[in-house]
Amino acid sequence: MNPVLHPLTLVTFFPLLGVFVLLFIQPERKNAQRWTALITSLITFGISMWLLAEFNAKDPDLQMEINLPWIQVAGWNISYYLGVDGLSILLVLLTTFLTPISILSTWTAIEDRVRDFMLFFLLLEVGMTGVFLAQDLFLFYVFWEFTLVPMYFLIGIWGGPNRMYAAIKFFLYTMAGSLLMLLAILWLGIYQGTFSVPELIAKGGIPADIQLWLFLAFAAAFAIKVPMWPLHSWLPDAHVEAPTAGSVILAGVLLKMGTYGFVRFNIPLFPVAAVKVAPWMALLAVIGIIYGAAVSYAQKDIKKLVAYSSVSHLGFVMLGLFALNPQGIQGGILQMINHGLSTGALFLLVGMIYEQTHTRDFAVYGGLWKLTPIYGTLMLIVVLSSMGLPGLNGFVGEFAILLGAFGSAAIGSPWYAGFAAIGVILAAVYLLYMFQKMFLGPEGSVVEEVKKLGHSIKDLNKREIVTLVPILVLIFWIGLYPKPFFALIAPAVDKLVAAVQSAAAVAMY
Amino acid sequence: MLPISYYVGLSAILFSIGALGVLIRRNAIIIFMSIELMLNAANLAFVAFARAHEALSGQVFVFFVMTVAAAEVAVGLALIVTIFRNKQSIDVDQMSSLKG
Amino acid sequence: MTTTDFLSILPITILVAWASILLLVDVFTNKQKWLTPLLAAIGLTVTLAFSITQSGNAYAGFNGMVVVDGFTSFLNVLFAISGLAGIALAYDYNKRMGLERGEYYVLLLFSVSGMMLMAAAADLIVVFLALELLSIPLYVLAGFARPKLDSEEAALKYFLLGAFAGGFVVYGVALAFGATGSTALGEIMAAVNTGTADMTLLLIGSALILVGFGFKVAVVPFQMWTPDVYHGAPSAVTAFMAVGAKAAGFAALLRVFVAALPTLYEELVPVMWVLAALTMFVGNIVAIAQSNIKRMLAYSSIAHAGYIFMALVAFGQQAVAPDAVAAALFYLLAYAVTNFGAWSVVIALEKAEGKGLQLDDYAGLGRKYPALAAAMLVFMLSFTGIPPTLGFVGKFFLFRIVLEAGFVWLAIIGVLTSLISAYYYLRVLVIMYMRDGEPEISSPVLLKLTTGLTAVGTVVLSIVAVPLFQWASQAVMKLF
Amino acid sequence: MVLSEIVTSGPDFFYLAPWVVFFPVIGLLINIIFGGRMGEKAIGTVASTASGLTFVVAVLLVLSLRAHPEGATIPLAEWIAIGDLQIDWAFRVDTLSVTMMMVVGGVGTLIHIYAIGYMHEDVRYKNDPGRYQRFFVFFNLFIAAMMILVSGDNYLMLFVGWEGVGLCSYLLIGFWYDKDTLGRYSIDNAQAGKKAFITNRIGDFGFLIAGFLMFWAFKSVQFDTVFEAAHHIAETQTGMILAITLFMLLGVAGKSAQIPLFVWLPDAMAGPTPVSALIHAATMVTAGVYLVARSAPLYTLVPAAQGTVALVGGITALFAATIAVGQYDIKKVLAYSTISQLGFMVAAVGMGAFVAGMFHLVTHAFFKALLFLSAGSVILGVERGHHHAAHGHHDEHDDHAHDHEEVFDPGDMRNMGGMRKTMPVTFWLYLSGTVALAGIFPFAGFWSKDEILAEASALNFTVYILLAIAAFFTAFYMGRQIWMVFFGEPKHEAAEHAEESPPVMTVPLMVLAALSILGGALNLPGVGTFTHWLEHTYDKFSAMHLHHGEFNLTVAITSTVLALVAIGISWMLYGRKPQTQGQPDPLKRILGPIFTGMENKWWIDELYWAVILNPYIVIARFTADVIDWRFWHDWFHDKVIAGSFQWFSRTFLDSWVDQRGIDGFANGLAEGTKELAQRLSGIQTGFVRNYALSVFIGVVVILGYLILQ
Repeated sequence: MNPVLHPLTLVTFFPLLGVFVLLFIQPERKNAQRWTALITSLITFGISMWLLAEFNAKDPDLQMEINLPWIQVAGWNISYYLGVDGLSILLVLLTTFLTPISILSTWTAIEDRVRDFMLFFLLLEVGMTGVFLAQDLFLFYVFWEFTLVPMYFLIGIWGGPNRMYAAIKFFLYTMAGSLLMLLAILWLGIYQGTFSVPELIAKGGIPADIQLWLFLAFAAAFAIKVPMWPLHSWLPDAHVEAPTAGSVILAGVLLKMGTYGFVRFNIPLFPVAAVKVAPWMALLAVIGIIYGAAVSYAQKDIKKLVAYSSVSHLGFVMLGLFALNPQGIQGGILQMINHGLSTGALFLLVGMIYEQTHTRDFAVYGGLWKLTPIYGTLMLIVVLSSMGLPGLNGFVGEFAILLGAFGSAAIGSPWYAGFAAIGVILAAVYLLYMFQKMFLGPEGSVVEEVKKLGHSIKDLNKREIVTLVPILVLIFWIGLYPKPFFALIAPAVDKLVAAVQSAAAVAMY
Repeated sequence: MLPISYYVGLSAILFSIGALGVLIRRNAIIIFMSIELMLNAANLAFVAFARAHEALSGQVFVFFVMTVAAAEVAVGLALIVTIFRNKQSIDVDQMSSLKG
Repeated sequence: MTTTDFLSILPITILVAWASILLLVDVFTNKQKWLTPLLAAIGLTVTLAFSITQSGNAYAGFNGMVVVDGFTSFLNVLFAISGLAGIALAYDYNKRMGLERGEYYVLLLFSVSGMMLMAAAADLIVVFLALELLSIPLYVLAGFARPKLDSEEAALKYFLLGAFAGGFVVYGVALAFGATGSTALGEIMAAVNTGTADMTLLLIGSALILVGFGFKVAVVPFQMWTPDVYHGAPSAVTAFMAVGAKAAGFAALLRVFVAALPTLYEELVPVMWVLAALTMFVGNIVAIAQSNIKRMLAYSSIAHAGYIFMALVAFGQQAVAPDAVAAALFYLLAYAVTNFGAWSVVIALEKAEGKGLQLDDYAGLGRKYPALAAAMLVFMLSFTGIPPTLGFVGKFFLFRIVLEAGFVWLAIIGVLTSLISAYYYLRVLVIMYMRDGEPEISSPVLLKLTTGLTAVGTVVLSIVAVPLFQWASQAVMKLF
Repeated sequence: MVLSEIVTSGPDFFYLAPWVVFFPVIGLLINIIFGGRMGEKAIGTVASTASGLTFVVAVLLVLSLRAHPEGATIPLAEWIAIGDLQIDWAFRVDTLSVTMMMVVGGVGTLIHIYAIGYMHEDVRYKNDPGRYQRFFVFFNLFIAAMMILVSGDNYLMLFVGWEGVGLCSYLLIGFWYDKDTLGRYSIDNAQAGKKAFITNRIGDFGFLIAGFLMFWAFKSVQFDTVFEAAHHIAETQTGMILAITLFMLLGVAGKSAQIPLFVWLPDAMAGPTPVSALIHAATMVTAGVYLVARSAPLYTLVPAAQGTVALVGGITALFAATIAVGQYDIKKVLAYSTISQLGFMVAAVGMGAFVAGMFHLVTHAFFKALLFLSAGSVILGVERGHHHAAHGHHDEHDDHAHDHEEVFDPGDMRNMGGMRKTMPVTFWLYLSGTVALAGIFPFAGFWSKDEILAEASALNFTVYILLAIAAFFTAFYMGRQIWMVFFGEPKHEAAEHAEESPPVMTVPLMVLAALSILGGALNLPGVGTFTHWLEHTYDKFSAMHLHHGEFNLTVAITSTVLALVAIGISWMLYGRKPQTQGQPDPLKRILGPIFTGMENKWWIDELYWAVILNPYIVIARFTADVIDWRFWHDWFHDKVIAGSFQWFSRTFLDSWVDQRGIDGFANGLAEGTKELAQRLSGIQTGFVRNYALSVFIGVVVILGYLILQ
C-alpha cells in the first residue's frame, strides 16, 4: 500500500493538513479556524473508524503494519514503523474521539489567538496518535516528546493565572522521566541492535538485572506521565491552569500515554523485571488510589478535585496492569478508556460552568440543579460513571481490575486489591461531595455574583449538549455491553500475558 | 655538552614565568609580553628537542612561531591602542564591564 | 609541488587569494558597499562547491602535512556554510549598527580559511598555523564594533586569553615533538607504536594541547572568556564564532586525539570525562541565571561544547571512535544550523546601543511576529533536544555513542543537564508566547531567509536525516 | 403462546422475565423525554403503568412457575467476558426471585399510585415544576434496579441492582435537595442522601471482596455454578466460604441497615414518604435478606457465618427497637422499627430459617409500607391542618418556611393527638398496620414473626431471647405511637384542623391494609404454601436441607402475651393520661438516662463521627494541605528541587543576576539565598586575569593529576 495513504499514516498525520490550512487563514477569521480544526479532527475520527473497520479483532498481533526503513546507516536501525493491535486500537480511537469534542468545547471559551490554539491542538493530536501507533522506539520517542510542546503551549498561553509555572513544571517533569527512558531506548538499540518493538520482544534474552534497570528507566518516563504516586505533583498544577480542552486531552489521552507505555513496552520488553516489581508497582498504585481519593476530598477547587481523582483512578489502571493476568490488564486498558471518557467529561462540564461563573471555588457553589437541570443530570451521570456505578463504564473496568489484582499471582496477595477497593468507597465520598457542593443544597453565592454581572446562570446550550452526548453514549454502552470493547483488547492481552508468563517461568529456572 | 633536560627545564621555567606574568600583571602590554615569553619558552624547547632528535622540523616550527607571534603583536597592539584611545588606560582590571 | 599538494589546499588557497583580492576591491569601492559581501559570498560559494566535489576523495598533500578525507570535506562544507551564514547575518546587521566596513568580510574569509586548514591539518605545525589563522581575524572581528567599549573589551579579552591558550598549545606541541621527534601526526603515532616515544612527555604535551583547544571550544574550566566575548562582540560575529571556532577546535581535537594519540586513552579518559561533565553542568546551570539573550546563548554554546566533548571521551576506543567522530560531526552540524537560526532571531531584535537583547524584550513576539517566534521555538526546541528537530537527532546519536562506549553515568549527566537546559530554553518560549509586549524587529530579506532556512532545515533535516547520517559516518579520518 | 399449550403444559412465560426491567426503563425514558410537556397525572400514570406491568409480568411468572416449578434462566447478552471470567446479563426465574418480583412489583405499584397523590399534596414543596418528572423517573429507575437485583442470575448482576437501588435511594432521599426535613433551605437532605450512599458503599465493599474471593475460588460468580461447587470448595479450601459469607454479611449490613451500618436509614427519612415506604421499608432494605436467602447454599455450609449473621440480626433487632421507643418523629419511629424488623429477617435467614425470613420480608413489606404511607397521610393531614389554622384559607405558597418564623414540624408526634377523629380512614389503616407489626393474632405479622421466633427458639436460643425482647419493644413503641397520634387531645392546632387525605392515597393503602391483615395466609402453619413454594428453589441443591418451621404454641402464646403486655404498658403511660404539649415523655421519668440514650440513638452517629468521619476529614485535609501541597508540592518539588537547583546555579557559578519573576519555579527562592548568592559572588567576575587564572588552575590540576597518576 502507498505509505502515504496507509490508514495508519493517514490517521496520524491527517491533522497536519488542517495545520497547513490554518496557516493560511487570517487570524481574524476565528470561526473559519474553528471549523477547519473541527472538520479536520472529525475527518481524522472518520479515518480512525476506517481503521476500526479494517481491524481484525481476532488477531493478537500487530496489524496494518507499515514498516519502512528510515535511518538505517552507521549501525542505526530505525524504521518508520507503525502498527496497531488490541493494546492500542482503543486508545487511538479515544484520541481521535476526544479531539473533536475538545475542539467543540472551545468554541466560545477560546477567543484569543484561536488559530494558534487550533494549530497546537491538531499538532497535539498528531503526537498522541503517533505515540499509540509507533512500533519503533525511536519513532515512539519522537512522538512522545513531541506531545510535550503543544501541550506546553496550550497550558502556557491559554491557561489560568498561574499558567507559566504550570506549563514549565509540566514540561520539565515529563521530560525528566523521558530522558531516562531515552537512555534505556539507546541501550536497547545498541545491545539488541534494533529499535523495533516486536523484534526486541522476539529477541528477548536481556539478563534479569539489566532488565530491572531498563524497566526502571522506562518506568521513570511512564510513571511521571501517569502519574503514579508520588510523582504526581505536576498534575494538579497542569490541570488547574490548563484551559478546559487542554484538561480534557491531558486527562483523557496524555495520561494514558503513561499507562499505555507500561503495557506496550515495560511489560513485554522486560517481563522478568515486570513480574519482579509487580508487587511494588501494585503498592504504589494502591497508595495512589487511597491518597488521591483522600486528597481529592479535601480540595476547595473543583478542577483540583478532579485532577487528584485522576491520581486515584489511574492507580486502578496501574494496579490492573501489574496484576499481569487477563482480567487485570484488560480491565486496565478498558479503564484507560473509561477514565478518558469520564474524567474528560468531568473537565468539560466543569469548564462549561466555569465559562459562566469564572470561579472554581466550591464555597460559592450550591443548588445549581434547580437552575440547570440538564447540566446537573449530565454531571450526575458522569460523576456516577467516575465512581464506578455498575451499569456505567467505570464499574466494568474497576471490577475487572480489582478482580484481576485480587487473584494475581504476580502481585501475590489479595490485600492490595482489598485496600484498593476502599478507594471505591472513597471515590463515592469525594465525588458525591463535589456533586453536592455544586448542585444540591440552597443556592450558592455564585448565583448572585453572576447576576451582578448582568446575566443569569444558563443551562447547557445545544452545542454543549452535542459535545457531551457522544461521551454519555459511550459511558452507557461500555457499562452495559462492553463486549465489543473487550473483544478488541482480548487477543492481544492474552498473548501478552502468555508471553510474560513464559518469560518469567524461563527466568525462574 | 649540557644534557637536553637542562634546556627543557629552562624552557619550563620560562614558560611558568610567562604564565605567572599573565596572571599577576595588570598592564595589557606586559601581559602580552608575558605571553611572548611563553611562546619563546616553547621555542627554546623546540630548538633543544630538534637538536636532540636531529630533526629539522622543530627548528622550522620556531620560525613559524616567531612569525605568528609577530602577527599577534600587530593585532594585539592595535587592539590595545584602540582601547587606550577610548579609556585612557590599558589596565586590564578596568576592563570588566562584561561579566555575569 | 604536486597536483595533489595543490588540490589538497585548493579551497584554502581560493579563499586566501580571494580575501586578498577583496581587500583591494574594498579599498576602491566606497559607494558600492554591497559589492564586497557579494564577492565574499561568491568566493565562499565557489569554495563550498569545490568542497562538495572533493568529498569522497582522500589524499594527502605536502608529505602528509595536509590531508583531504571525508572528515575534512565534511567540515569544509560546514565552514563554508558558516561563512555564508556569517555574511548573511552580518550584511544588514552591520549596516544597522554602523559597522559597514568591507574588512569584515575579508577577515571572515581569512578566518574561514584558517578553519579549513584546521580540518585538513595532519601535522602539528599546520594545526598551530591554522589555529592562529582562524583566531587572529576573530580577535579583530570581536572588536569590530569599535569604538564601542563592550566590543573592544571583548576583543581584548579574547585576544589575551586566546594568545595565552595558544601558548599552551605551542608548548604542548613542543613537548610532543620532544617526545616523538616529529610533529606529523602519523609519525607521532608511529613513534608511539614502535615504543621510541617518551610517553610521559607526550602525555603532558597532549594535555597542554587539550587545554589549548579546550579553550577554543569553550570547555570548562577554560570557558570563561566565552560569555564576555559572545556578549561584547557584534552578534553576527558571535554567531559565526560560536559555530566556526568551535567546530574548528573540535576538528583539531578529534584529529589529534583520535587519529594520533589513541594510546593515551587510559590516562586521559578520566580527564576528558570530568571536563565533559563539568562543561555540561556549568554551561547549563549558569545559563539559567542569564537575563541577556546573548549571554544565555553563550552559556548554551558552552553546554553544547560539553555534549560534543562527550564524543571525544571515547577517542581511544577503536570500535567506537569512528562513530564517535561521526556523532560529533553530526552534532556540530545540528548545532550550527540551530545556532545560526537562533542568532538570526537575536539579530532581528537587536537594536543599536545594545537594546533589544534582554530576554524581556522578547515578550509578545509570539503574538506580533508569529513566524519569527515559531522559528525561535524550533531553535529552542532543537537546543533542548526535543523532536522533531536536528538537536534531538544529534543528541540521540551522541548519547548512543556515549552508552556504546560504556560511559553510562556520563550519559546520565548528559540527559540530566539537557533537562536543566530545557528550563532556560523554555523560558524564552514563555516570554515570547505567554507574556505581553511590543517587540520591534527589523528583518530584511537576507535575515528572513537565514531564519527561514535554518528553521525549516532544523525540522526537515531531522526527519530526512539519512543523507546527513551517511555523510557524517563517511567522514572518517585517514592519516597517510 | 398458544392457548392449547397453556392448557396442556401450563403457561410458560419465562421469556418475559427481562421485561420486569424493561418496563420501568421504558417508563422512565418516556418521562425523561416527554415528561417536560406532560402533566402531573400523566407522568404519574406512565410511571405507575410501567410499574404495574412489571407486576403483571411477575404474576405471569408465578403462573408459569406453578406449571414449571424448576424455573428458568433467561440469558439476554454477554456482559463481561475476560479469560475465565464470564458474566452474562441473564435473568433467573425461580420461586425465590419471583417472590421478590411480586413484592417489588405489587407494593411498588401501589406506592406509585399513592405517590401521584402524595407528591401533589406535599404542600411544603409545591411549585417545583420539575418535581413530578424527577420523582417518577427516579421511582421507575428504582423499580428497574430492584428488579435487576432480584432477577439477576449471578452475583455481579445482583450487584448492579444492589448499587443501582443505592443510587436511587441517594437520589430520592435527597429529593428535596435544597431543603431539610422541615422545608428550610439547607443541605441536610442532600447530606442524608450522601450518608446513605456512602454507608451503603462500605457494605458494597464487602460485597465486592466477597465477589473476588468467590471468583478466585469458584472461577465463576454465577449462582448455580457456585452453589454446585460450594461443597467441594468448602472441603478443599477451609475458611474460603466463611470469608465469602462474612464479607457478604458486610454488604448485607449496609443494605439492610444492620449493625454496624444501620445509621443511614433513620436519616433516609428525609426523603418523601413514598420513598421511605417503598425503598426504606418494603423493598430495597430487604435486599440484604434476599442476598442471604439467595446464598443459602453457601451459608448453610458454614455454621460460624450463620451464627454471626443471626447474632447481628438479633442484636440489631433489639438495639433498634430500643431506639424506636425514644423517638418523637412519626417516621423516625417507623425507621427504627424497620431496622429492627430487618434484624428479625436477617436473624432468621442467618439461622437458616430462610422461609421464615422471606415470609417476614413479604408481610413486612405489606404492613410497613402501609404504616409509612399512612404516616405520610398523617403528616400531610397535619400539614393541611397547620395551613388551615395559620391562614384560615388555602393559598399556594412558594415555600412554607418563608411564611412562618416559627418552624413547624408536622411529623412530630408531640404535636399530634386525637387524630382518629380528624383522619378516621387513616387511623384505621394505621391501626391495621400497627397490629400486624406488633404481632397480634391473626394479622400477617403474627404469623411471620412467630415463625421466626419459633425457629429461633429451636435453633439459636440467644437470638430467640434477643428477638423476643425486641418483639416486646415493638409492640410497645407502636402502642406508644398510636396513643400519641390518634388518641387523647390534639396538642397543636394543626392536629386539630387536620384533614383526611384524598382517595388516590387512601385506596392503595386499603389494599395494603387488606394484605397486612390477611398476609399470614400465605404460610399458615400446617399448610405451608410459601414453604413449598420456596422449596422448589432450595431443593435444587441437594447439599442443603430446608428447615420446615414447626408451629410452636408456647412461643406463639409467649409472644402474643408479651405484645399485649407491651401495648398495655404503653396505654398506661401514654393512653390513659394523654400528654399535654411540652410535657416530657413519661418514660423519661421512669427510665431516666436510659431513655436519654434511646432518645439520642445511643449516640452512635456521634461515635461514628468521632471515630471515623472526623478522623478521615482531618487526615484528608492534612494529607491534601500539608503533606501533598505544602510539603510535597510547595516544599519538596518547588523549594528543594527547583529552589536548590537555582540556588546552586546562582550561588556557586554566577554572580548577581536580577532574576525577575519570569519563572514561578523561582518563587521558592528565599531572600536569604539571594543574599548568599551575592556574598559568595560568582567566578565570572569580568576580570580577564581571573579567567586566565581559571585556565591556569585547570592546567595545573590536569597536569598534576596526570603526573601523580
